[in-house]
Order: sequence, then structure tokens, then C-alpha cells
Amino acid sequence: MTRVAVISLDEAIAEYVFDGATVAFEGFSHLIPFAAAHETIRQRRKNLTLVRMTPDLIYDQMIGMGCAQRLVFSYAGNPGVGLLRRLRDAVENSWPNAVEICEHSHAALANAYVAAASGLPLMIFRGYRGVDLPRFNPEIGKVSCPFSGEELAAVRAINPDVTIIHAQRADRSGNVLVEGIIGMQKEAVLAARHAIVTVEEIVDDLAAHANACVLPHWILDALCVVPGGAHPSYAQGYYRRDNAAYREWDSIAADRHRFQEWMNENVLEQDHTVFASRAIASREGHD
Amino acid sequence: MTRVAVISLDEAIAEYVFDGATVAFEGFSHLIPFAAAHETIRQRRKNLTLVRMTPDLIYDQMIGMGCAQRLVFSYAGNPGVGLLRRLRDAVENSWPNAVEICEHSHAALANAYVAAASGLPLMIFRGYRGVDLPRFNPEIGKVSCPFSGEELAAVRAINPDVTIIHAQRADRSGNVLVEGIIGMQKEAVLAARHAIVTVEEIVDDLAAHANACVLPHWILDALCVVPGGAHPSYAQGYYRRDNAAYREWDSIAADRHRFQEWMNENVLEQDHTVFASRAIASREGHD
Amino acid sequence: MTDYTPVEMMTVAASRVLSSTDVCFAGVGPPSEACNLARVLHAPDITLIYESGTIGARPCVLPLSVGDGELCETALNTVSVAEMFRYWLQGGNISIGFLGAAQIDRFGNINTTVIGDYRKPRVRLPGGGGAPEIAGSCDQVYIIVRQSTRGFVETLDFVTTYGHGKGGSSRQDVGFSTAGPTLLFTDLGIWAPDPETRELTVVSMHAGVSRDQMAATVGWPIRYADHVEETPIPSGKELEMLRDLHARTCAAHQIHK
Amino acid sequence: MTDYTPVEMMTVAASRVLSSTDVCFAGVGPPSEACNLARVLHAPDITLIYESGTIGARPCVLPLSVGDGELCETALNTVSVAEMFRYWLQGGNISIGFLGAAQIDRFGNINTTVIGDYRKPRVRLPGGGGAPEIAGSCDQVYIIVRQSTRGFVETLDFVTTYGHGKGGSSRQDVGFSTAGPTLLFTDLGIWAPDPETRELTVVSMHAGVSRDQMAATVGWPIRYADHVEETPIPSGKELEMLRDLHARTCAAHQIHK
Repeated sequence: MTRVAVISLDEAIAEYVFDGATVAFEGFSHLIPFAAAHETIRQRRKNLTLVRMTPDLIYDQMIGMGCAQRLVFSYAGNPGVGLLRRLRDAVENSWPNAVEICEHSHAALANAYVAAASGLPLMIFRGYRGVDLPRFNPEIGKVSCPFSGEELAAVRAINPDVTIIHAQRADRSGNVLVEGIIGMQKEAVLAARHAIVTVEEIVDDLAAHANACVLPHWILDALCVVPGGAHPSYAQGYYRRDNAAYREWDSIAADRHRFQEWMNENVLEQDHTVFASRAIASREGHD
Repeated sequence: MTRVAVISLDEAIAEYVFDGATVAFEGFSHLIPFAAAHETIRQRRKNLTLVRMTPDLIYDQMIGMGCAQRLVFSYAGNPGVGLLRRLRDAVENSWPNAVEICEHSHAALANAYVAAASGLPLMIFRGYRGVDLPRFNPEIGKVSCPFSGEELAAVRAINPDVTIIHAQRADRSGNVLVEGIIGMQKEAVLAARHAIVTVEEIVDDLAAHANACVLPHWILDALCVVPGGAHPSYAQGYYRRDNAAYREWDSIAADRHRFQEWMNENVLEQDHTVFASRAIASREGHD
Repeated sequence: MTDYTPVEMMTVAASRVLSSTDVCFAGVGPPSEACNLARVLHAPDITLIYESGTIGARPCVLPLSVGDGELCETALNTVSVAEMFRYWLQGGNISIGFLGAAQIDRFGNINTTVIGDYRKPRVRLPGGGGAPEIAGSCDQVYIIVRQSTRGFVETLDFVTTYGHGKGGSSRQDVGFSTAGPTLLFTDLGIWAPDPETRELTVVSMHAGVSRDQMAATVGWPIRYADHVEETPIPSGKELEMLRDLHARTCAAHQIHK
Repeated sequence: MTDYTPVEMMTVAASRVLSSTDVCFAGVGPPSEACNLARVLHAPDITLIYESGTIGARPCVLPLSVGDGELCETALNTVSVAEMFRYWLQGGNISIGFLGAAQIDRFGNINTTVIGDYRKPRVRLPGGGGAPEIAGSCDQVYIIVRQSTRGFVETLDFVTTYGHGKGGSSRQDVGFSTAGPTLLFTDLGIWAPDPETRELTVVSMHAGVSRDQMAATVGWPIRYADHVEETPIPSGKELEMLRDLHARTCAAHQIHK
């Protein structure tokens, strides 16, 4: 097994996120890797298959900037605010390009990550009974239990080319600690061929208790120090969710022109170092 | 959901462990619920189906005392010492009674617990290829992946009537913390119809970090305070493994008569309060 | 006290059926609001579960997302999303699933996926999220949603989440062993499935609501129970606690209304 | 230094092939001993994994069981046994599985289940434990076991763990994509599978071992590589570190030899 490389975020994205790749930027409400997504947008990646349980603002931005060819997801909303307007514009009006939809329920997509993390081609679960989605998604199948005869839902494993997550911290060997709401980060990393982790900081001692969610260095490829890299989502123990930014997004994304201006100013003309100050501003706004 | 009852160990065993029940005393090397097993022996339970990944001394004792009709397991050894002589005597010579064997690999039995904890009738895994065990165990089947065509092993879920575990501590609401080597405790508890937990102590504050292995009070039935209840295995943070007792067992169990004398003296003529002093002796012996 | 809004009545009515022994999978928004109101009012030991993995959350303010930091900080324990859906939900450990809806039909089936054709939608809604399996695996399901002809429709554009199917034994026929939707709370009343047909039937109307108002907000001919109750109006305590919860939430999230 | 035992030679020989980049699933006993010797000698960053769920254990003394407290206390992280077998082993994250054996055949298949008939065994052995899936999912498998005619048999009483089956392409035919047993360390030599037939072939003999000794301890006609090496004898450092490890272990476990 190879040792994780501590490199800059732009190097990591350049090395592992290629045009046409299947990429999972994971993080369930917490620790969403916005800085890595913005770097991907700046590097003008195209035709990506974007996998994420909750597309959230991070994929609304990537879709609006034309990075995505396909979206694999299970809930596409701006939590507590409303719909994702750039995603809707792509799906309803093919702007800036048509985006193919591969839609799951949370249970199914979580199981698809579990399947891949477990090295299996599928996972089984009890779900999708009586509902319409399986008619539109060929990644959903059925399996009969050889013991009980019960028919269960099956979902094909999702093996991203690269999974990107944000975490609180790493130690000097590159072992990573994720704590609080841990979502699907471990599964998404283990499911992928390559993994990039951005962290708030590198420390001498992880100070992780025995059963914490720890990712050993030898399952990771690139480690990038990006303080504030999850803003406007949050990093428990570091800064809180910037709810105002989430609400504000609804009006920014409502208009194609305003969206593009905002992306120019806040993404294309910036680099990842801006996230540190955003997170500080968010912390000061809240405490 | 009902609230867990804090009751004495003898009450708990009397209420939930009935003759003929399927019972899992879980704990992987660590936190093995010996006190609960001894109470079950004292209550003269019969015809039990005993489920456990590693039968260890705890089932050697129960089998030797005639509690078991059937054994579901994946590794039957005295770790670091040798074989389990009472188990061998039952399997090879039907003494004190014949014991039916349902044998798995670790991966299979772990998956059988996962299946039950997940509310499924089976779990799938990649295993048992080319080996002899599936010919002798009807709980092992096959499933074809509808996506890849790969044939995978399937194992039937194991739903014990009652799972019994030992844990470090509970809070006053009955929420339980297990830490260190957590084995299959969470899965075995969730797999079972009823769950009994013995703990070292009840505290005001569990002091568990966010992602610890915690069992909420509403999935448990009985909570019993039994300090030292895992001796001669160990409870991390409380006392260490009594390796001398494990080695000594090999000669005790080698002889039917000596075994019975030992069980009379150390189990039948005792009650669970003896475990506290055994654990203290074990701690002093080691530190 | 009669100075309350229909939405406040809806939330209060929903909160009343929850108790300290419930283990409740709470969707964000009105479901979470009703659950937390119950918790501060009369169900202090209710176990609230959010799909982000938090078990036993006790937030002081209402979460904006299912993954707000306060849910984890106040929870007994936080597990992975995979474990939440596999061990806790599918494992049969949750008594009540509390859901919202965009469209609902008379049998409590829910659409939160699309308005129009799935492949060429007029409006792309967020999708199912946790709802399809919450509705399948929880012992029973409560739904909370405001009545409107856009939302209460004769035929769903898309069945995201199965309720009672086409009624009668549909639900068992499809393979469910759980009860499905047992209560629907709206801004105008409370509905429950008919024991035979499983059609949602009005069992209680909020004070001052007329059957004309009901008919004007529902896209099918409404069935009423033989005895339709009048929902008791919110008590002073109920309104005070609900409004306190809102005030704390707005202050914490810096929402200026 | 020539004052060493054949078992010490076996452990030292096995330790030499391990490096800091290996992620090694270690069985208790000789496998764990070789792994920990490598760790203190020349592979300080080797990742040792035990089936109890400990990842990156760095024990000062050898564990008596796979679940000894020191494994967890010194590990980077400890996961459930289910996670260990599902995500870490089956997920393909472990490079080397290091196993012992009760019986082994010429193709590296292993029996640890029964001597005699399965349903009426002469000796009931412990069973497979983690081995069947360790041998299937790790990139490659090392085996460490002392040679004896009881252990090195023409035909296994029971195939607990699949090695190279009946040789040739057996392993791929059964559906494995991993390499299976690539090295066997004994008290007399080192064996590796023939590239074509997959039969275990002697590639190195320990100093002073004769072919007669080999033949007297193996239940089938032994194949030798064209060039059989002589295993370098243990260095002073190797023996010193191995004996220190043993002394610490005996002291910690209060074993008086």
C-alpha cells in the first residue's frame, strides 16, 4: 500500500479528477468539501459523473458551471430553504447542458456505497416497494432470498474513480479523523479507486478514541490542508454552518446571470486560501 | 419502545433465557459475559442453541454442564492455548450430551448477525469458495448478482431469542457504552428479540464521544450491574485479561471429574457477586 | 387563547400524539418542529432520530438541515448514514416515521419527486431522500402537510413513497408488514385511514374550519368519519412553547422575519 | 551466531519478507510473531491488522488472543468485527494474509476443522475462523507452520481454506482474483508455488537441513526448485530482538518456561 501524499489542493485535483471521471464529493450536511469543488470548477473539468446523496449547493454550483454530465443522487434540495435552482435549470431546460439523472432513495444510495466499500458488486435491502423509481433506474434490481423466498431490492455498487471528502484533521502520518456527523465518508472513500481528503489542519496527535471514524493513511492518495474548506457547511469543533449563505444562495441561483457573476467573483477569481477567512467570518457571525 | 429494567442478574436470566432458547453470549475476546453464563448454568437451563463466533471457555463450560443442544460458531479454540476440551468431548463422545454443530467462517457468522441487525433474512458476501463447509451447513446458500452475474455466498440471518453482552458502563437512563474491541456486540443486540446487558457500573454521565459504540436504553430489556462480570476475559479500562486462568482451564477441562469439581466449587456454589473479587485479583496479578 | 394561525394549530395537533416512549424518525421542517414541540411540552424522553445519523437529539433550536451541528452535539450517539438506514431503520427499531409531502393522494401515497413527466419534468422536486424506506420500515407513519389543491391530488404525478397504495389490502399485497400512514395532520384537520378501505378520512377538524374550506383545498371528494371531532385549540402553554422555539430558532439562524 | 532453534529460524525467515508498506492480517501465534518481529526489526511502519478489529496495532508483547487489550490500546483504530471482514478484508484493503495451519497439502490448501470425518471426527479442531475469507480476499497469503508428516499430508481430511486447489488454474476457475499462497515458511525451509503447476516447491532450505530431513516430514514427494537457496542464518540482531519479544511476552503473561 502506498503512502498518502501531502500536496496542494490544485495538484490533487489536477492529478486525480480527470474529464469524464466519476467523482463523489461526500459529506452529509457536515464537512462538505466545497473548496475541492471550487478548485475542480476552476480547473474546468467536464463531463463528470457527480455522485452524492444530497447534491446541495456544491453540485448546484458544479452543474451550473457545466462540469457535470450525469448526476447520481438521492435528495436534491437546499436544506431548509428549497429547491436547487441550477440543478432544476439543467434538468428542466438543459442549461448549461443536459444532465442525465440517476436517482436513488437514501437507503439505496447508502447501500450502493456500502456494496463498493465491501468489495461487492451489489447490496441488498428492503426498499422501493410499490413505488415508481425502479421503473426509471436500471441500477435497481431484485434478489430472491434462498432461505425465506422474500424478494429484496438490490442496488448496483458505486465505485467512484475518486472520492473527495473534507475532515477535521490528520496526523503527520496522514491518518485522518472524521467526527460528529460522519455521513458516508468512510464508505465513499473505501468505495473509490482514489481518495483525496482536505483537512482543517495537520496535528501531532489525532487524539482519536479507539472506535472513532479514522481513515488510515494507506487508503488515501492525497491529503491537502485547506482550513475552512467545508464552508458554507461546517466542521464540528472548528466553525458552524453558515445558514445565511445557504439562504442567500436561493436568490443567487435563481438567475443565470447573477449566478455566473457570483461564480466569477467567488470561485473563478479566487483560490482555495479564501476559505479560511470565510470560515472565520462564519464563526464570528454566529458566536 | 419500552424502558430497560435495571434488575438483578438472576432475575434477568430467569425472565429471558428459557429452556430451548437460542442465546448469543457475545464479546470478541473482550467483554465476554461470563457472569451471565454462570448464572444460566446455575439456573440449569437446557437444550439451548448457543451462538457465538468464538465459543471460548464460556461455552466450553456451558456445554460441559449440559446446557447446550446446538452450537453455532466460527472458531472453537482456547485462544493462545489450544482446543476446547469440553466441546470436543461433546462433539467426539456425546458427553454429557450430543451437541449439534452449525459451523461458519468468521466472515459468514459476522454477516449473519449483520443480516439480522439489518432486519434482513440473509446477507451476501464473497466467501466459502472451493471449500468443504457449505456441504455440511444448510444455512449457507448462493445468490446471483443481477448486475454482474457473479455468484456470491449467502448466509441466513441469525435472530437470537436473547443476546447477552457485558459492557463497561451504563448511564442512569440505561444507555450503554461499549468501547475498545467492540466485536459484534451492537449487531448481536440488534439481531435479538431481547437483550440483557451486564455492566461494570452505572454512572451519571457516559462520557462517550459522538461516534462511540452506544446502545440506547430502548433497544435493551434488562440491565444488570455485575462488576468483574467479564472475568477471566477483560473489560478495557477496568481490568485485564486473566491469561493464567485461560491456561489453567486447559488442564481443568481435560478431565471430566476435575471439570465437574471445578464447576461445583466456582460456579454452582457461588453467585455473581464473586466476579468483583476475581477481577480485582486479576488486576492485582497483572499490574 | 384564540390568536393562533392554522399552521400553529397543525403543529400543535401533531405534537399532542407523541409521547416519551416514541422513537421518531423526524424529517426537517414541520415534522421536526412537531417532534421538538412535543419534547419540550409533554414528551421529554422522546427519542428523535434524524437521517444524518443522530440518535436522541435534543436541539434547543430547530435544525435547518438534518445534519445541523446541534443535532449531533445534543444527541446520545451519532452513527453513519449507512448504519442509520440499515441497522436502525430497516432493523425495525423506529416506531414512528414523521414525513412531509409535496403531493399526497387519498391513500396517503406521497410524491416528492417531480411535477409532470419524470423524464421531462415541469418541476424537478428534491426526490425521495429517506422517505420511501422510512415509510416502509417504521411501525407507523405520521404525515404533516398543509392542504391545497396543488398538494392534495386525485392522482400523483409520481409515487415516491408508498402509503396505502390503492387502499384495502394493497399495502400487505406489496409485501409491507408495517402499518403505513396512520395519521395526517394538516392546517385544517386530522385525517386517519378508514379501517377497511384505508382511504384517509377526516376524523377531526380544527376549530372554525368548515367542510367548504376542506373541499376547496382537496382534489378529491373527501370522506368524513361518522363522528368528526373538533380539534381542541392550542393552549396558552402550547402556543408559548411553540413560539419560543421559533424565536430561539430565528435568533440562532439569524433569520429576521 | 549459530545457537538458534529451527522455530526461531522459521520466524526470522518469515519476518524478512515483510516491509513497512505491507498491510498484514495477522493470525495469532507464529504469524503474529513474525509480523511483530519484522516491525521491531526493519518494518517499523507495517500495518498489522487482527480479526478482532484492530488496525495498526503496535503491541510491545505478543498477544495471546486476537483480542488482547494491548492490540486495541496501541492501534490507530478499532472497528467492529463485521466492519473488519466486510470493509477492510473483503473490500480489498489488505495486502497480506498471514496464516497458520493444522494440515496443509502440496497446493497450499489448509485444514483447521477436523481430523477424520466431519460428522464423526477423531479430533475436532477449532475451525476456520477468519482464514477462508482472509485467503480469498488478501492480495497474497503467507503460511507459517512446522513440517511434520501429520501436518503435511497427501490429502486433507477437510478443506477449510482454499489455496491453489488442485493446482494449475484451479484458483481462477473457482473465481478467485487474488494470488493465494505465495510463500510457505517452515522450520526447515521456504516454499513457493511453481509458476505453472502451483505446487508448493522448496525454494530455500535452512542451514544444515538435508533433503532426507525434508522427506521425513512431508507426506508427499517433494518438488525442489532448480536452484534451492540456503536460507541465511539469523543475525545476532534478529535473534536478540526475537528473544527480547519472547521474554517481554512471557513476563507480561506470567508464563514461566
